[in-house]
Amino acid sequence: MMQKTAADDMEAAFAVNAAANKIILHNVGKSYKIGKGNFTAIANVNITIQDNDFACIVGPSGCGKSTLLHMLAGLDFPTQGAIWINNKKVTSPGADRGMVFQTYTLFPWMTVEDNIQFGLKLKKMPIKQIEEITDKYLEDIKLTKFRKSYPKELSGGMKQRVAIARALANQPEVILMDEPFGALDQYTKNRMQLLLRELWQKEQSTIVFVTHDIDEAVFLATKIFVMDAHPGKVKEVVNIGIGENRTLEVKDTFEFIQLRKYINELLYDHQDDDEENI
Amino acid sequence: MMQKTAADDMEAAFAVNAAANKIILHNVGKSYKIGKGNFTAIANVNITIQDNDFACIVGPSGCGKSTLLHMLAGLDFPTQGAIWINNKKVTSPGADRGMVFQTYTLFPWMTVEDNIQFGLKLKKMPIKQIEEITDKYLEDIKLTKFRKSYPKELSGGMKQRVAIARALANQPEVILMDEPFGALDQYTKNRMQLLLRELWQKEQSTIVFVTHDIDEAVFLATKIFVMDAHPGKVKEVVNIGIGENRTLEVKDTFEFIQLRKYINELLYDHQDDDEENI
Amino acid sequence: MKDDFRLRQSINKKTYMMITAVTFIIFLVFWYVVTAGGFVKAMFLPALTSVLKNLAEGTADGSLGSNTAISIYRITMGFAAAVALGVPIGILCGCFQKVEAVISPLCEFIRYMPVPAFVPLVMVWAGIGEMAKIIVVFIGTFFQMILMIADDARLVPEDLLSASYTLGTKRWSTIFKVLIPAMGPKIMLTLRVMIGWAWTYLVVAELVASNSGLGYTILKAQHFFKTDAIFSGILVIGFLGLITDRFFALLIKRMFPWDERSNP
Amino acid sequence: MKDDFRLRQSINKKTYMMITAVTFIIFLVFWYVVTAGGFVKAMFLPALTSVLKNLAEGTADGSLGSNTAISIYRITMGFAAAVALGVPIGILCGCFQKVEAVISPLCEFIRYMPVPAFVPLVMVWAGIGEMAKIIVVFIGTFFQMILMIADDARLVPEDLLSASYTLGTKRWSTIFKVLIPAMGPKIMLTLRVMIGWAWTYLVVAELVASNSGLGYTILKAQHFFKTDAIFSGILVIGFLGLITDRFFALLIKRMFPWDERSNP
Amino acid sequence: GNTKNAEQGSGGPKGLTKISVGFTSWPTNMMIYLAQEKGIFEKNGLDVSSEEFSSTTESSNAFLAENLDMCTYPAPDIIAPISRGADFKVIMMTDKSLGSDGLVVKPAIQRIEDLKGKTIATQLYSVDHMYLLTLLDGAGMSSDDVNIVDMSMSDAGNAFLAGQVDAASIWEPYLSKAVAGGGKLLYSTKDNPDLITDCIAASHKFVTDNPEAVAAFVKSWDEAVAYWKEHPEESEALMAKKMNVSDKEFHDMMGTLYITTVQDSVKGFSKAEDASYWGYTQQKIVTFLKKLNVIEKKIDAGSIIDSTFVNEAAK
Ligand SMILES: Nc1ncnc2c1ncn2[C@@H]1O[C@H](COP(=O)(O)OP(=O)(O)OP(=O)(O)O)[C@@H](O)[C@H]1O
Ligand SMILES: Nc1ncnc2c1ncn2[C@@H]1O[C@H](COP(=O)(O)OP(=O)(O)OP(=O)(O)O)[C@@H](O)[C@H]1O
Ligand SMILES: [Mg+2]
Ligand SMILES: [Mg+2]
Repeated sequence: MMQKTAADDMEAAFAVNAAANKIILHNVGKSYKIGKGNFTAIANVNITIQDNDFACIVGPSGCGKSTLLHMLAGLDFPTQGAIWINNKKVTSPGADRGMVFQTYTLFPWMTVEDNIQFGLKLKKMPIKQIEEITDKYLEDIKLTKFRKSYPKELSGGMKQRVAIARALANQPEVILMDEPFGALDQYTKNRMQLLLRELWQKEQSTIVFVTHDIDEAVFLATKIFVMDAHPGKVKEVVNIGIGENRTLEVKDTFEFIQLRKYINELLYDHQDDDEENI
Repeated sequence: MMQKTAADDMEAAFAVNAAANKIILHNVGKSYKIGKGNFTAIANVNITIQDNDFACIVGPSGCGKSTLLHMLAGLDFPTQGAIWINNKKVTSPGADRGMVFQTYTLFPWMTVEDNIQFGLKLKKMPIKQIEEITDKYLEDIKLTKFRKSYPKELSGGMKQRVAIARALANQPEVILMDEPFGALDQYTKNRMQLLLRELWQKEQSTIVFVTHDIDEAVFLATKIFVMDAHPGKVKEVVNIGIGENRTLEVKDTFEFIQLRKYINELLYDHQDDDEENI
Repeated sequence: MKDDFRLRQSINKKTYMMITAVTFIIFLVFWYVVTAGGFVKAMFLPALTSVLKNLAEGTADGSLGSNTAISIYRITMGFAAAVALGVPIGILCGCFQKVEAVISPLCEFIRYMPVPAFVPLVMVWAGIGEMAKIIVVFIGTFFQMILMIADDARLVPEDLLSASYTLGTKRWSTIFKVLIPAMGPKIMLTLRVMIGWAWTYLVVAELVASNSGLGYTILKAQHFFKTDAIFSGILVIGFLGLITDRFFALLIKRMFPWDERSNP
Repeated sequence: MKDDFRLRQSINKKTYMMITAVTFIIFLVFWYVVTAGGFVKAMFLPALTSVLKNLAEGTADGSLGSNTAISIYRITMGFAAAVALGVPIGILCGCFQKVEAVISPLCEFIRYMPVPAFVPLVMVWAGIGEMAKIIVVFIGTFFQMILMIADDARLVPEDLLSASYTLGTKRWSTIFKVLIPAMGPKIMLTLRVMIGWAWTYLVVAELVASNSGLGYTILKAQHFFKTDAIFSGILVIGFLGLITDRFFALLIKRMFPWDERSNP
Repeated sequence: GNTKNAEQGSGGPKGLTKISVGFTSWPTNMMIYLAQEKGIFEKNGLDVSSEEFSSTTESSNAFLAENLDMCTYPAPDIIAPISRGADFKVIMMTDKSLGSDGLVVKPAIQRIEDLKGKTIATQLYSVDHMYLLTLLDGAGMSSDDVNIVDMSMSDAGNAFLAGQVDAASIWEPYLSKAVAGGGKLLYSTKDNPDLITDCIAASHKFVTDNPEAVAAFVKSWDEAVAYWKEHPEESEALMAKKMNVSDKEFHDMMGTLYITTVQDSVKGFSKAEDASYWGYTQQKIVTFLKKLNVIEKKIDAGSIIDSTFVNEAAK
C-alpha cells in the first residue's frame, strides 16, 4: 500500500508539472466489500479540473457521482489511485472544499440562521460581517422569515436551500454540490442557478456539480464530465463554449440546444442493456 | 371537536352526492404550533379528484404539497375541514393508498427484493405470484443485479427506484407520490414516466403526483393543481387534454408546449415578492 | 379517530395523568384491602396504614427529612462525579478507537463486578466517612456510564459529522460543536437511566458505617424485620425516583425543542 | 493518512487487540510490582500471586467451576425472565401511550428502589431456594429494562412506520414486521447493558440463603477479610463479563449486517 | 485518668483524646451511646466517635482497614483476621450469652434427633453455627444429618418465621421474635454461659500509642454499665431508642445477656484450663475453624488478650 502510494506520488508530480491544475484525479478507483466479494463502483477515473472551472458531472444513477464527490471532499478515500487538489494530496476534509450533500444534512439543533453561520463562526469572522452575509443569503434563498425555524419545521426544498446557503456562505475555494437543486421548483432552481453562476464568477471558485438535469449542466458548466456505469468511469469530457455571461435566454440558443442534444445522446447511447451487465 | 366533525360529515355527504368523486378535500387547512404561535401551512383547500384521474400537484417549495399528500395518506390530519376517499373519511393510513415519500424510506434491514415484496407478503399473496411481480419490477427499475443488496449499499437514485417499485408492486387503488423521480437521470426518469402511465392505464388507479418538473407534470397528468404558498392553497386547476396515449414525442407538440408555458406563467406570476410576505 | 391504529399516538396530557393516578390508586386500594382484610400476614406485607403511620412519625420527628437529605446528598455527589468523569471519557471512547481499545475492555471487565464486593476495599481506600459512600455510588455508575455514553457517541449520524468537516471543523471543534450537541438528547436519556441506577446503590453505600440515610434506615429495619419501616423507606425512595424521572422527562423536552423525538 | 482528523475512524483489528492487551498487561504488572514490592499491605490489596494461587486452588478442587456454573445459571434465568417479560412490555409502553401511562410511572417508581431492600421480602415470599435468587436478579433488571426498551421503541424513525402503514400494516403487523426489526440493534445494545447489570446483582442475590456461587464466595471471603478470595471472585466475574460483552459485540455485528452503525 | 498526649493535642474541642469505635446493633453495644449521652466519655477525657455498622463483616472490615481504633466483636469473629496477620488486642469482655443464643424449632419437633433431614438456618462459622454443631454432637449426629443453610442472623430469623426452614440457630433479637412467632425454643445458652462471649478489640498501634485512652475507655464502659444498673429504666429507654426497638423488647433482650463487669473480664482473662478462661473457649473455636478450613494456620488464642486495662480498672 505504502509503496504504491509512493509510486503514485511520482506519477502525480509529473502530472502536476504538466499543467497548473486545481484538481487532479489520477487513476482513481473505488470498490466496496460486499459480503465476501468486491464491488467496483468506480474504476480508472482520470480527470483534471482547472482553477475557476465549473465542472458538471452527469451520468446514470449509481455510476459513482456521489462517491466521487465524497472522495474529492476527503470524506472517503479511493481504493486505487489518488486525488490532488492544489497540488496537495487529499487526505482529509476541510473548509476549503465546501459540500452540499445529496441528503439533507442540516444540524437539527440549530435554526436556519445558525446553520448558515456555522462555518463563519468557526472562522471567527467579525459578528457584523457574519450578520451581513447571513442576511444576504437568507434573502437569496428567500427564507428570511424562517431564519429562526428549526430544520424539522421546514419542507424538503427549504432544507435544501438552507444547505446550499450554508455551503456557499463559507466561501470555499472548491464547491462540491451533489444534485443540490433536485428538490427545488423550476423558478427557485433558475434563481439559484443564476446566483451560483454569479457567485462563481465573482469569487473565482472552482465548482464540481453533480446533476441529472442536462439543461442545468449545460447552462452552468464550463466543462461537463459524462459518466458511464458499471463500473463508473468518465466517458467523455465536453467543453461548453457558450460564453460566460449567461442569462436564462441562452437556453434557447442553437448552440445550447445542440450541446444538450449531444450530451443526451452520449448518455442514452446503448444504456438499455448496459445497467444489467455489471 | 366532535360537533364540528359531525357538521363536516353532513356537508361532505352533500358533496359526495353531487358527484362520484374518488377523493374530496373539503375546506382542508393545516397549521402547526411553533413556540406559542401558530403557523398556517395550508388553508382552505377544496379539491375533488375523480376515479382514474392522474393528478399532478405543482407549486413553490414550502407551499404544502408534502403535507397534503401526508394527509391523503392518513399519516397526518387536517386541523380544519376533512378529506374523503371513496366516500369514506380518511382517519388512518392503509394499503389502498400507496405512497412514495420525498425522503428515502426503505426498510434498512431488508434487501431490495424484500423491500419490494413487503406489501405483497402482507397480503398473503401466493409465493409464485410474489416472485413474478418482484422480477417484473426489478426489471423495470433495472436493479435485478442488486436484488440482494441492502439499502445502505445503494446510491440515492437507486434507493428512490426501489421505493417506487415497492409502492407500485403493492397495486394500491390510490398512488401518492412525492417528487418520486427527483433524483433520477433523464433517461431513467423518462422510462419511469412511461412505466407509470402504462400502469395507471392498466390498473385504472388514481394517482396524486407531486413534482417540480412542469414538463413531467404536463406529460403525466390529466389534471394539474397549481398551488400557491403562504398559506398553501390551490390557485388553479388545469385540465390536460392532450390525449391519453402519450409517448415521449408528445412533449414536442404545440399543445404540450403551450400548456407548459401556461403553467409556468401561473407559477412564476409575482412570485418574487410572494414568498417573503407570509 | 376510532380506526387510527398508528403507534406512538400522543394522548391528552390529562388522560395520561388520570390513567396514571388510577393505576396508583388501584395499587394502594389493593394493598389496603389485602392487608386490612387480613389476607396476608403483616410479616409478608405490612398494612398500608402502619406504613403511613411510620411515615407520619418520621415526618413528625424530622428523621425522615434528615435521612432523605443526607441520602440525596450522597447520591448526588457520587452521581455528579461519575457524570463529570464518565461523560467526557465516554465521548472520547466513542470518538477514538485507540482510546476505546484502552478504556472499553477495562470498563466491560469492571462493570460486571458486583459493587457490594468492593465495599471492604472502599473502606480500605477511602475510610468510613461520607467519601466512602460517595465512592460506592461512583463505582456503581462510572464504568457503565462510560460504555453507554460511548454508544451514544457512536449513534450520531456520520452525515452530520461529514457536513461539519466540510464546513471547517477539525477534530476537537467537531466534537464540541457537532457531536456533543447532536448527542444531547441521548446523553440526557442515558443520565436519566443512570441516576435511577445510582439510587439502587444507596443501601450498599450506606452499609459503610452510616447512622443516617434512607438506606441505613432500611438496613436497620431489616435487622428487626420491621416491614413497615422497610416499606416506608422503599416508598420514599420510589417517590423521589418518580419525581426525578418526571423532572428529567420535562428537562429533555425543554432542552431540545429541535428534536423530533423529544418533542413529537 | 497522517492529517486525517475524522472521528470514529476504525483502526486495525490487530492494533486494537494489541492496545487492549498492553493495557491489561500494564495493569497486571503494576499490581504485581505494588504488592510484591511491599508498597501496599496484603490486607488492602492481595498479591497478584496469592490471587492466582487462590484461583488455581479453586480450579483444582473444582469449587471455582461449580460456583461459576451455579452463578451463571442464576443470572441467566433471572435475566431471561426479565427479557421475556420486559422486552414485550417495554415495546408496548413505547408504542401506546395508554399502556405507558399505566406502566411507565410504576416502573419509574420501582426502578429506583434498592434491590438489597427487597432481599428479606423476597425470602418470605419466594422461599430460600433457587427461585429466590433468580427473583432478585429479575427485580434488579426487569423494571429498568421496560423503560429502556420503551425508549428504544420511541427512537425508531417515524418515516419507517409511515412507509409501512401505506404498505398495509395494521397496528400489530407494524409492530412485528417493522418496529421490532428496526429496533433490533438498539434492543441488543440494551440487553448488552442489562446483562452486565444483572451480574452486579449477583452478590445481593446470593445473600439469600445460598452456600454456593461466586457471590456467596465473595461474601464469605469478606466476612473473614480474605482479600485474595474476594479478588479472585471479582476477577472471575469481570472475566465472564468481558467475554459476554465481546460476544454481544460480535453478535450485534453478525445479526445486523444491514446496519451502518453496527457495521461501519 | 485524664489522658492528653502530644499526638492528640489537636483532638477534641476541649483537648479530649479522639477514639473511633465501630460496633453493631447489639444491645450491649448500646452502652456506648449511654456513655456518650451521659457525658461519661467526656468526663474521662475521651471524644468518642461512634460508628455503627449493619453487620460484623462491615465493622470488622473497617477496623482492619485501620479506619477505627476499636471495634466490638462476637468472640469467634476475632480468630480469622488474627490468623491472617491482623494486629490487634482484645481489651475487655462485654457480655456473655445467657440465653441470647438458642435453637428455635417448629413446634412439632421434640428433640434434636427429630431434626434429621430437616432444614436449619444459621450463619456459617458464627458462634451459633458452633452452638448448633455442639448440640448435634451431643445427640450423636453431625452436620451431614441435617441440611444447614447459610444466612445472616436476621434472614435466618425471618426465614424461620416465614416457615421457610424447620429450625434456626440464632441470637437475639431474632431469637425472641422467632419464639414469639410460634417457634419452640429447644435449647439456649442459658445452660452454658461461658460458651459465647462478646468483646472489644483495639488495634495494637492504638494500644501502644494511647494506653491512657484505652484505659479511660474501659473505665468509661464500666461506669456506663454501673449507671445502667443504677438507673435501668432511664438507660434502657435511651438505648432502646438508639437501637430502634421498643423499651420492652430491649429489656427482654438484656434479660438474655449477662453484662460483664471489669471484674468478670479480669477473671475471664486469667489463664485456666476450663471454660472460665476466655482463651480456652476461643482455642476451641480455632480448632473448629481450622477443621472447616476457614483459617489456614492455628493461632494461640490467649495471645490476643491484653488484660492490662481491665486489671488497671479493676483496682
Ligand atoms: N413540523 C412542522 N412544524 C412547523 N412547520 C412545518 C412543519 N412541517 C412543515 N411545516 C411547514 O409547512 C409548510 C409546508 O411544508 P411541506 O413540506 O408540505 O412543503 P412542500 O410543498 O412539500 O415543499 P417542498 O417542495 O420544498 O418539498 C412549510 O412552510 C413548512 O415550513
Ligand atoms: N456502502 C456501500 N456498499 C456497497 N456499495 C456501495 C456503497 N455505497 C455505494 N455503493 C455502490 O456504488 C455505486 C455508486 O454509488 P453512488 O452513490 O456514488 O452513485 P451516484 O452516481 O451518486 O448515483 P445517484 O445518481 O443515484 O445518486 C452504486 O452502484 C452503489 O450501489
Ligand atoms: Mg448520488
Ligand atoms: Mg415536499
